[in-house]
Amino acid sequence: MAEQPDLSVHLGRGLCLRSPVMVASGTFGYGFDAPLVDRTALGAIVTKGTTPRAREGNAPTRIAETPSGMLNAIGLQNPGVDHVARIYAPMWAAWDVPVIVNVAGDAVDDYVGVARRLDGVAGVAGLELNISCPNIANGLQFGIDPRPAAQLTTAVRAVTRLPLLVKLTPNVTDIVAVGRAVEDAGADAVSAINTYVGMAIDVRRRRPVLSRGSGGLSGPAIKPLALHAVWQLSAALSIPVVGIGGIMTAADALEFLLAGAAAVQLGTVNYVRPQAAREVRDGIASYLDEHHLGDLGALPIRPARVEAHV
Amino acid sequence: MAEQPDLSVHLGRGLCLRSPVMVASGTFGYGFDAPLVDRTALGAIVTKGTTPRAREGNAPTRIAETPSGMLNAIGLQNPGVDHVARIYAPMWAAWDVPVIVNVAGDAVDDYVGVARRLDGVAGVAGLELNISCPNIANGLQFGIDPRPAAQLTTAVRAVTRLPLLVKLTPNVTDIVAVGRAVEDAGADAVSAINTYVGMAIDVRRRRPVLSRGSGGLSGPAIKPLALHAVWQLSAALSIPVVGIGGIMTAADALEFLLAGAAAVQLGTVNYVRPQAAREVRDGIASYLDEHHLGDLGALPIRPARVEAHV
Amino acid sequence: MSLALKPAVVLERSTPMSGAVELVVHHPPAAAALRPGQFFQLAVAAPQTILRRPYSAAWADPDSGRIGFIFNVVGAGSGWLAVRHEGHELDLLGPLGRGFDLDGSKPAIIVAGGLGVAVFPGVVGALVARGRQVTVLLGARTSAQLLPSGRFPGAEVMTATDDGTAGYQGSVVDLMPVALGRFPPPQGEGRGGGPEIFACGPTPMLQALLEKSRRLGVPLGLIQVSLETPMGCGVGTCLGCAIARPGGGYLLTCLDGPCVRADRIDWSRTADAFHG
Amino acid sequence: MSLALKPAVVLERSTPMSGAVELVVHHPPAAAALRPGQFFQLAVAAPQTILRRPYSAAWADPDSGRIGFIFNVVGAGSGWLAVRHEGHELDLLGPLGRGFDLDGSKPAIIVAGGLGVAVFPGVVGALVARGRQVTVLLGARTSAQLLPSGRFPGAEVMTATDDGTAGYQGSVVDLMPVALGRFPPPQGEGRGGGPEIFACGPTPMLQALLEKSRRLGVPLGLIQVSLETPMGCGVGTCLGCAIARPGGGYLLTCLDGPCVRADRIDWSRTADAFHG
Ligand SMILES: Cc1cc2nc3c(=O)[nH]c(=O)nc-3n(C[C@H](O)[C@H](O)[C@H](O)COP(=O)(O)OP(=O)(O)OC[C@H]3O[C@@H](n4cnc5c(N)ncnc54)[C@H](O)[C@@H]3O)c2cc1C
Ligand SMILES: Cc1cc2nc3c(=O)[nH]c(=O)nc-3n(C[C@H](O)[C@H](O)[C@H](O)COP(=O)(O)OP(=O)(O)OC[C@H]3O[C@@H](n4cnc5c(N)ncnc54)[C@H](O)[C@@H]3O)c2cc1C
Ligand SMILES: Cc1cc2nc3c(=O)[nH]c(=O)nc-3n(C[C@H](O)[C@H](O)[C@H](O)COP(=O)(O)O)c2cc1C
Ligand SMILES: Cc1cc2nc3c(=O)[nH]c(=O)nc-3n(C[C@H](O)[C@H](O)[C@H](O)COP(=O)(O)O)c2cc1C
Ligand code: FES
Ligand code: FES
Repeated sequence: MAEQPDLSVHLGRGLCLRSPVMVASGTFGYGFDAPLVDRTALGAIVTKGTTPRAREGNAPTRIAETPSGMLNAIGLQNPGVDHVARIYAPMWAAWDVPVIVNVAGDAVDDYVGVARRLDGVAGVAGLELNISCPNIANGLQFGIDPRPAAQLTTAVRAVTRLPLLVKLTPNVTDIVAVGRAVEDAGADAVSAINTYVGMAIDVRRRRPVLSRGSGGLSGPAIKPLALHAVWQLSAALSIPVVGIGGIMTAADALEFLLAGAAAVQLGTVNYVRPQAAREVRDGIASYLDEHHLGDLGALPIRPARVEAHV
Repeated sequence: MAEQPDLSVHLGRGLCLRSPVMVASGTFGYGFDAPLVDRTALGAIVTKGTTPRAREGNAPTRIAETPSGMLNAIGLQNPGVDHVARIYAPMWAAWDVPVIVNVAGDAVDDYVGVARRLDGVAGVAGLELNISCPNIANGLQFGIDPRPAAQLTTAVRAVTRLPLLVKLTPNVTDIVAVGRAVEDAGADAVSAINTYVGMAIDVRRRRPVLSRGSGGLSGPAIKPLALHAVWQLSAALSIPVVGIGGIMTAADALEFLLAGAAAVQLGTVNYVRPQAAREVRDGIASYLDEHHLGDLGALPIRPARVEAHV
Repeated sequence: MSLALKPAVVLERSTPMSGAVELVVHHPPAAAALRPGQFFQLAVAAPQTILRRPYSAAWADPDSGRIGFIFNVVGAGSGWLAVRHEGHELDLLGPLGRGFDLDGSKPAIIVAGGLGVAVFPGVVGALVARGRQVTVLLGARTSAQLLPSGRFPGAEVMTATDDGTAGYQGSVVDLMPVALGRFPPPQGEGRGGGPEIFACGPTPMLQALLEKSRRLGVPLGLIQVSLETPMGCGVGTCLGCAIARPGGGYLLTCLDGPCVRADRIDWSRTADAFHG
Repeated sequence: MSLALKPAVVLERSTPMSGAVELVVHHPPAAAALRPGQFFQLAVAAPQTILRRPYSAAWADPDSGRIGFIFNVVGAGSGWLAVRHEGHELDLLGPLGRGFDLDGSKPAIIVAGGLGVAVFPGVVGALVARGRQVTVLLGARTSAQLLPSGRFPGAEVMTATDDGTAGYQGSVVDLMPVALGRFPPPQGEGRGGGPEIFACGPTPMLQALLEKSRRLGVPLGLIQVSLETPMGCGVGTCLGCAIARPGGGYLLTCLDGPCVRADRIDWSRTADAFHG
């Protein structure tokens, strides 16, 4: 691939990625551990969910494989925002890939505190508000209802000039309502989606596999569900939608881009094929070439081309 | 297996099954086409969704495979309740397996009409109200909100003495609220769950694979999600919960029974392994034997054994 | 219907033509029950898949209990099938659906494009055995992708390739006038005279064939096609394999087909039926 | 860390003991980089699975570029691995994690229960090469399930079987007093004297070993165990392989282990770590 087509995307507020392929929160650590990855192949790195103070995470067992998917209940183990700002961010500042910090917490103040601490810190290219973590007590409180979602977004928006993505939960009757609410509250983009609440039971031992009972389902199993969420959101919102959920291949990513996503994030696949992000990026480039499409903007299918009420 | 343990279950209002393994609506037709199936291995047959008048169903393409799952948008193709009552029911009356008719429609009157037509018809052992079909216009209108779900249940309850199962949709923020509402409105049991709304895009042709755009996801992919729904419902309701979603093996079925389901339905697996229902039934029997459990009632894990808020 | 209960055993794996695989399996009851044009639902243990895959039997020999399948690799399921070899077990459900209607005595023209040829060895054998005159029109991209004409003993074979490396250069459909020209013309819509046509192939080929036939005055009722639609169950329970019927409503490919007369389909509502 | 980029090629498949499979693969960079006790994440293409599967290297030979894996079939992934054979490619990520600390000069006692033996051929070889005195205690249900003692050249091997068909009848842990009795007793908690212990096996065996060691006065710091927890990534990014640390918090099995000293684990919070 001598000359690559232009794959750059803008997610708003100056956040410009050279490729639409990002790595998703919780699947790439803080960018230091992932092996075999050529960082220049990435559009952006989204970090592990970061809270005001360090968290130990949940007791084991934390993960379980399910058909074409995996459940996790990590419980936001992370070193706390101060460590991130002091130790990690300076290193990121030297990388030529934007790093977006995924922000989590138990209360509005937690999110606001993390955002405030990171505002203006060199190396931090944006924030992704995780209002959709099923693995801590009340982790979904802000994500399942438009009002608290908007209030949280407004509060964080007030303390940061950083590009602000809000990561939505699919565990709702109407994801579009939540998406609209955070758009109106000042989000620059939405990330859709976080994991689906699920569980597995150990039949031999007669108890749930995960210590928390339930966990979040990710991986190819959820791709059709995530794709539908993105399809609906991108028809309804005017801010960019970042598509997430079960992407393993360039064809999967293209499904999301055709559905209207401006960019995508790869999650679980990073565990399986560390070189996936590059392969997906290259596959998207080849597809644009083969279909004689100038850039990513030409990809979205017009919803008008199919029946309305899907 | 010379002596089988007692596998019988009661779903209320005299509906007693000799085994907890039923076949799910839409995956067994009206019981006539499925090959290789020993009907005596089944706890009950649930028919294709049946409407007041015959329906042609949706245009092709109606199905698509996804990772460990399949999408369908059949659109309730069925011959109408009159045909069912006149032609099919008399044949069922001669079978030694209960047949439960899955009831669907566009309005309360549709459901009431089907239920009234089938009340007292020999061969019909019960009704399952499908308030959860994602594949027709407004198919989810009754299922995503407790109030209309309760109103519909009340209306149908008033016109039939048949055992009444209400089949819930998982495409909601709070499935327990809907479950409670239909319990209070007189449902004898809930079936959980119907399919999850999803989609697939044909990357080569750049359009949705299914003619309707979206469809319902079934199969092993959704098992962890369905299991969590059943876990929550069986903790909250006092009527039996029938577990459905991705069951392929006896171990899968046992996960649901351990989670609190009184019985299970097999759906997609019927397409893949026509002898699955018998294998699952036998596997449950062996498990009870091996674990020295007298009957199915001993299976459910006490939610108290794990943390509360899962 | 003798639905295979025990797994078949793979006896042979070969390459009948470039880009294709032929698996020969042993399953006497299924081989005895098969009628030409019927299909099986083959279980595949490929990653992430759950559904069986529909495959026409290429041929079956009731005496030896052997059944042949010819296919190409297009995705996970066929990829898995392609690496089966001698001794492996294959879980098959069938034979299913309706085969071709081979009764009657008219001369027969087979029109096979690409992998569409896979269903025809057994069909041609049965037609020849019934004493019918058979002309096989085979099309492929290039000569190496043509199933050798030796696979159709007793029939006359004409070939067309896109690159002209064998036979006529162009579409197999263009051979129709030549093949038809040898027989008395059909007697209008009444299925009266003229040869019968049996076709299978990718969408564009079938559409071109129907168009050409219309222009040549061949009634659609004289054309039988083997359909390909996605299938869930293969036995009529999922209603996933619908195909539009003239005047509204749908047939089920698995029960009413896969072999149907072309006039039973509403082709204007059927763009999606074939994954060409 | 030399993370394998190119697939390994399977050279041999054999049955080292009843119920187990040994795959020998060729991958010179990985073989050269491996330290005894490290593991690989092996990609499996089994139906419905997505995650790689963690497997300790049983041994590696940097000269020939060969690596051995010994395992049993417990589910879909291992079932898929078990039918790999000569010529197949295997996608491996690694070597990963921390192997055993083999430095020091104390005599070494290996305690291996069941498939736990899989990690030890290379470990024992390395210990013997360092001139350390090695006693291998092997336990299995029955004699056929014992890895032959010829796989531990230079070490003394004692066996225990549940059914008494070879060696001592009973648990391999019961051999500990005998093995320990030959050496001067450990000097309290200071890791001073006594032999070092390297253990791997199912939960009950490890718990019994720790209990017995406590009673025999062996400090936990002298015992290294190879841990098994579920793994998502194997490289520290998923945080799925947590294992409780004394005093709160967690280690990561994939980064801090799989081989750790027993005193670094809070065993009271670790019932789930081993899938025995
Ligand atoms: C009645 C019938 C007979 C057939 N006979 C033959 C034959 O003899 N030789 C041959 O090579 N092919 C034949 N096909 C096509 C064959 O079924 C598909 O190529 C195969 O299912 C592709 O599976 P895959 O997993 O390799 O591909 P994928 O594209 O990965 O399959 C994904 C899904 O799409 C479905 N699908 C993909 N292509 C087709 C298709 N063309 N038709 C129906 N479903 C499809 C698959 O079944 C599966 O559910 C036949 C199809 C039908 C319906
Ligand atoms: C560091 C490490 C080294 C190992 N080395 C060996 C070895 O040398 N030989 C050997 O036979 N086994 C070894 N195991 C265990 C081996 O990883 C599991 O037996 C294997 O993952 C089971 O996969 P499956 O698909 O066959 O089973 P399934 O039960 O179908 O697997 C389902 C899921 O559970 C996980 N899982 C199941 N059992 C285990 C287990 N014991 N440990 C961790 N995860 C598990 C799988 O990885 C998968 O995600 C090792 C495990 C670890 C963590
Ligand atoms: C082990 C694990 C940990 C995760 N941690 C986080 C997190 O900290 N914050 C967050 O917003 N999402 C988290 N996610 C969700 C992913 O970012 C992503 O939304 C989800 O996995 C779906 O994408 P996938 O199917 O490609 O994995 C986590 C996912 C996994 C599997
Ligand atoms: C092709 C198809 C058709 C279905 N039709 C109906 C239906 O008519 N009524 C209904 O209540 N559920 C219908 N279902 C849903 C199933 O009954 C079941 O709830 C769902 O498939 C989940 O179970 P499974 O994962 O075991 O398939 C249908 C499912 C499939 C796959
Ligand atoms: S394939 Fe299921 S009805 Fe035809
Ligand atoms: S396995 Fe992912 S962090 Fe250890």
